[in-house]
Amino acid sequence: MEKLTLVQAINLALSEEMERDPGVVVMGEDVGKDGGVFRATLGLLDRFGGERVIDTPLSETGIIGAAIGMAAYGLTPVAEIQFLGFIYSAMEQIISHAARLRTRTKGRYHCPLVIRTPYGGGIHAPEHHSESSEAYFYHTPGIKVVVPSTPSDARGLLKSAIRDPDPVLFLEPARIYRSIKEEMKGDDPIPLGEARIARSGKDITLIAWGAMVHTALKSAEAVKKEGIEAEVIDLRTLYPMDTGKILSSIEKTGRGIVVHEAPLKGGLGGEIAAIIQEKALLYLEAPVLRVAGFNTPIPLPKMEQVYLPSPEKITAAIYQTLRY
Amino acid sequence: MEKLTLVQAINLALSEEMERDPGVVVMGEDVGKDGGVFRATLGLLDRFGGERVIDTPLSETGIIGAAIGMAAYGLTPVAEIQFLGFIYSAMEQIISHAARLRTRTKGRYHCPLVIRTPYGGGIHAPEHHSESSEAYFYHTPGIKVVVPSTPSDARGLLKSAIRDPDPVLFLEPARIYRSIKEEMKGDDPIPLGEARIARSGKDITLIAWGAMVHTALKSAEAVKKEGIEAEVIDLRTLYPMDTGKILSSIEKTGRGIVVHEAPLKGGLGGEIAAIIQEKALLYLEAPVLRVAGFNTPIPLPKMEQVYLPSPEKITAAIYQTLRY
Amino acid sequence: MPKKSVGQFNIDFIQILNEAGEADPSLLPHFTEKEIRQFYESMVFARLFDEKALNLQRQGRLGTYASIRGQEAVQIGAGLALQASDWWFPAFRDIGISMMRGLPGKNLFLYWAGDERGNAIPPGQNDFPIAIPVGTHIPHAVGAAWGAKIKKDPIAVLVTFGDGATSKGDFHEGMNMAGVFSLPVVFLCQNNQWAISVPRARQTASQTLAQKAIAYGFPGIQVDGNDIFGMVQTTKEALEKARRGGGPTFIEAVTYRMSDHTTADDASRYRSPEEVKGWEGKDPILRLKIYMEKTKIWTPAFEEEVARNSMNRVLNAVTEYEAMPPVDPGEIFDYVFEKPTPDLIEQKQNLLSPPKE
Amino acid sequence: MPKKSVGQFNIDFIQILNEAGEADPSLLPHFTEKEIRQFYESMVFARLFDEKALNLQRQGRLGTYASIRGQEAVQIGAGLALQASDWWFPAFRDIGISMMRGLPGKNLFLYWAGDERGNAIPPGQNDFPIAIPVGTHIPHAVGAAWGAKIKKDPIAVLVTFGDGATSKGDFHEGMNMAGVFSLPVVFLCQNNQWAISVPRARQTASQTLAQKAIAYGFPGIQVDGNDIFGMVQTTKEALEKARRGGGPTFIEAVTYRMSDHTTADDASRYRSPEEVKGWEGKDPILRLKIYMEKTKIWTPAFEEEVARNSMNRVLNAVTEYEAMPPVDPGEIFDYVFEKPTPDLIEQKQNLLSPPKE
Ligand SMILES: Cc1ncc(C[n+]2csc(CCOP(=O)(O)OP(=O)(O)O)c2C)c(N)n1
Ligand SMILES: Cc1ncc(C[n+]2csc(CCOP(=O)(O)OP(=O)(O)O)c2C)c(N)n1
Ligand SMILES: [Mg+2]
Ligand SMILES: [Mg+2]
Repeated sequence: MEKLTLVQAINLALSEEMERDPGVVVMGEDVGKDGGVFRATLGLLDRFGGERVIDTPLSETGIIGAAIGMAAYGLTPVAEIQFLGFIYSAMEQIISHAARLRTRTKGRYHCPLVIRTPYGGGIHAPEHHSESSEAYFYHTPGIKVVVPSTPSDARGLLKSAIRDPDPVLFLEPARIYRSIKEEMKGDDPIPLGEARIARSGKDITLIAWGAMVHTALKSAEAVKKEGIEAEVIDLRTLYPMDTGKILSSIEKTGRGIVVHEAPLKGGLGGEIAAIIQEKALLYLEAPVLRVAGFNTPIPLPKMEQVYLPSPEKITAAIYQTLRY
Repeated sequence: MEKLTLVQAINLALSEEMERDPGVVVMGEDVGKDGGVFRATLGLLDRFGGERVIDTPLSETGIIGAAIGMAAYGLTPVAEIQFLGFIYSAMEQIISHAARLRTRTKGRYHCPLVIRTPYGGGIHAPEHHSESSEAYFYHTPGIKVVVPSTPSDARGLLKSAIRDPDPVLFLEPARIYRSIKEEMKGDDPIPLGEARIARSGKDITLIAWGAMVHTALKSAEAVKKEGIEAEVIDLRTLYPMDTGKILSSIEKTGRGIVVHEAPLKGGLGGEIAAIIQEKALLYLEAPVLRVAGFNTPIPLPKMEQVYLPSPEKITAAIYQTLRY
Repeated sequence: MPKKSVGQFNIDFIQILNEAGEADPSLLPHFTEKEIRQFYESMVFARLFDEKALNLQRQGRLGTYASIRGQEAVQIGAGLALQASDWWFPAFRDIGISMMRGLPGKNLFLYWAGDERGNAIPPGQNDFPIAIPVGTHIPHAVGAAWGAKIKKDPIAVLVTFGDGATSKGDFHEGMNMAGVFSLPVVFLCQNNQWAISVPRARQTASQTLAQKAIAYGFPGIQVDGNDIFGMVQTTKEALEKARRGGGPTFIEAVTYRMSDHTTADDASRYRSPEEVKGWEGKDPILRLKIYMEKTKIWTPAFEEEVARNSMNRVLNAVTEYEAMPPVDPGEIFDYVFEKPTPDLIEQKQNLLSPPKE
Repeated sequence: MPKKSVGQFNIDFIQILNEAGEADPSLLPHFTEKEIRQFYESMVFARLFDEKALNLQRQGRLGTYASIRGQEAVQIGAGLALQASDWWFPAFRDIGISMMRGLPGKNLFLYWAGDERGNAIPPGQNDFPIAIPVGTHIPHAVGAAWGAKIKKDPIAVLVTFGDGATSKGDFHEGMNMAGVFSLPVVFLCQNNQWAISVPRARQTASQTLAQKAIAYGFPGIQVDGNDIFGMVQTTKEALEKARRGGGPTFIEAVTYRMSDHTTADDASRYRSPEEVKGWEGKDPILRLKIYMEKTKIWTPAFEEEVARNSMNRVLNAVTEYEAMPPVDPGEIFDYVFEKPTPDLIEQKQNLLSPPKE
């Protein structure tokens, strides 16, 4: 099979799911004629028509709010938010409604809604286009959070997200939308909640997701020259989190580093470190470190590389951990 | 001086600050004639007039958005959101604007805005009235987060919040609005960023804020009978966090428990545990535990006490930690 | 054409039954006597139920409660206009419609007692649970209407909300989408003049709320919300239009919140007794009674029967409510997702059988 | 009064200078020749600057850029109508107004090159930085106007945004507050017919955008946005009214985005060349030139001078922009709060002098 980029894999998953289930509806700003500003929905309008591929007004609250109503009515909306940085006006709809509909109604209604949105830095984009605010959603009860890091995973995880009967935030690392090409590994959905060992190693565990998986892998390659074998875990699903894989890796390596683009403070690095120390304290040879964005907004392109985790920053943290 | 409840102390601080600085403006739903649904703004309209005590339309985005404009224009708005559960539609204004105005303009503008809002459970309130979503704001760069747990602190911290030139989210634990009466300890502002040792002890450190400080204190009293001396830290300011006080307590006790009402997953307990293991791993005799809400929305009143941390749950965690 | 008019708009007000109980013959649809008796009985029942809820609250047998007193005509009218296959998205002050839709009274009491089982709408009843965050359910209604349009279901969707809700962005975004996609949804604003302590004039500077529809390119109309005839008729027409593919309608029902905002509120702090008194004369039940008297539909026996039946239904609901077994705490975890996640399984287990010390 | 009209509304359209370069004498205010020359020169300068920015972007010397081509009359008109003491809240497609306000061209280049120093508005210039999240700056403008009203400053506030922005809740909540509190703010919507690929008709079902003001109880007016005379005049009147305490105005300027949405966009994917062609004939600069020719204000020498001056200014801005020293990475931490918090101090220190290994 032809090799696909991550964004092409998403496009493929969308069309496959729309083919499979006539209830799947794609909606958002510019998803129709334009095929999405990143072309993730390219060709869907021609193939599935304007009732199922809907260009909406500029209206994030309206998009998510209407998608909730559609979902409760029996459709499976896949709503695109053009960039994660524009999702915030829909927070009330997500937190207070999408994520709670099943709980609030004791299961009478549920909300099979997928929110797709590009996220993360490194794409030289204007302000508000490089956000990594996954922690807000991880903290929100009732919604799953998924982040692929490879084209195959993007396809398989998106399929699962669409088939999931509950709301899923599907974060697409824009930085690697086109930088990796890969042959699709089968066309099965990939279950949510299962991390992937992106690289095996025995000396230290690097935990990452999205574009940072590749940054961590680069650092792992770099320290390999010094004889250090880093294991890299790609979480794939942030919630529910595959703590089993994290803990068994840590039990093997005794050392861990969490890497994320979001600001350090209150980011998921804290959560993961807390889980590790709670469940595996006696295995720890050193503190779990966090390599993350600064406690500042992500700067504009001129400075974003200073802000973002880099292989070098991770490598420095690896040495710090090993020397502890 | 007469003893005041927490909500009275807030009322006092508001009137004192409005007296001191004619630029301080109070705004929100029902803050005027009604004096606020909890009466926090009682009497302010009569005293300071309708231009400075503004009943707004039902419009959270508008309230925060307009307050940002006012703040940039040179006033000091103190905006009330009626309950924390209704702040979510203003998240975009808070995250993308209030918290970033100084950064985005390299200091040309800043945003001396205080957002006051009751939060937390235990008040037998309808849906969405018992939220504890402080972690969203802790994770947001550019905004401070303050939570008083006593009347005196409420007054002193609110004064500092109002005088702070940057945005502050001021969370008022509704559950203890009226349950404690206290004489005011001086009328100076209490600096932001300084935790308070609510109770000294040598065996274990309990870290809490808001109403949970009192729950933790009850548990500390309970275990005292068994000869266990728990230290209770009242964080008072969540961001910036007084990690110094946390760490020196842990270095003394070797054991820590974080208590919060918010869901466990992604709550501040993770952040605090991560900081402790990072900076004081070798002092830890046991994992830092978290006693928190479940990973579910907070249930309606009939079940909220099951959900919320209780002295008993904390006590169980204390024993678990001590027996580790 | 240097200066020209590019838009002219008109907003109508409808009143069929006036305060004196007189119906305008040119507007009055044909209602059967039976129908009119049903209007009356339903309004009386709603009022009694409401009074009982306030009572239970005072006795500590119910939590905070939001009374509908004064708004019975809007709610019974809308309830009657809806068909079972239509969908309805309520605000929090809507027990009148809820009961017309068939929600067991027990559910209403449960909900206001802080028990989520009250929100578990019985299967087959196409209604959403109450929206507490004001106005946030408006886009949901729009989405459901969109779903119906996509699925080609010949139904309509009704969404009800207050005057305060019109200030929220959700109202705007939902209304706008309904206009763009010409969706089968009726927006019914119960303008009861107050949003807690904020009077209608302070909520928005627009002369009428109905005119807000002009911003979205579909019809808006103002109705006397204390006129059951006008309410039934206007809502019915709007719903029928929606079912026929005629697109959305915005209805402003002019009414009054006779009670405090909720049992946690004290309206005497912010509004005058004169104002309230003035509205007493516009009471929706009273004016229908006068009309029925005039047209000989009302009899003391009928009144008595209505009172007895209604009170029985209310008391049955109380009995059912108070007979409910307590909630199982384990349920907290059971409806977050279809399948509980590992952390929820663990938390449930710890709650139900805490690890032995 | 069973059925009566309770609101009549009218929306006007204003055009002073038509596409053929003819001015309506009954509406034309007295503009001096000098003023008219300034209109022309400012528009030409804006266009050249815009072209240069597109050029730099193509050469990799600038990041993503949003062209204003076609919208010069709106922007120059509004810029001219503003007084220095007024405040202005821009959207992201507003370099024309920015430059009228005195923002150094260098800042604009810096910003679009991904350098926040471009957002550091010089002291004394009462303008906010660009709002990228669409429409979210509208409430800020309302708040500033509120501040001015409270402080009794006799100024007005202008906020500019696109047709797409009218769909956002922020627009609604801001407009509503402005109406309720009768604030000195002018809402200027640049209806350039597109929001990326979404055409105006798909954005909202309302016939005009101007009529949206009806929902908020204050005047809305539609203007030919390619008519510099109409733009100057309408904006000026609205701002003056605001300064005088007359409350808010909503202006819909009907114009066209001649370019792609940004340099990251390809508009040929979703709109026809014929449509674009049609709007070329309505060009704001061209029609002013025709008018000036007819009224003998235009001369080839003037044209040449304008071109030369404008190009010099543009090139100077490029030079200044490219001479900027690189940003100091430490600045990332310097403007989060007035005083950096301990964690920021630590992070800055680690960045600037990482702990030795
Ligand atoms: C988003 C939001 N903000 C604030 C509140 C608190 N609150 C509850 S009801 C209410 C007033 C609602 O007024 P209106 O929409 O007119 O409905 P009514 O109460 O008159 O039926 C307010 C402010 C809320 N529930 N949701
Ligand atoms: C809240 C938000 N949603 C989406 C975007 C992405 N986006 C940038 S510009 C734009 C269209 C804006 O259209 P309009 O308001 O008409 O302004 P114009 O681009 O035509 O000047 C969109 C969707 C954004 N910046 N902000
Ligand atoms: Mg109301
Ligand atoms: Mg536009």
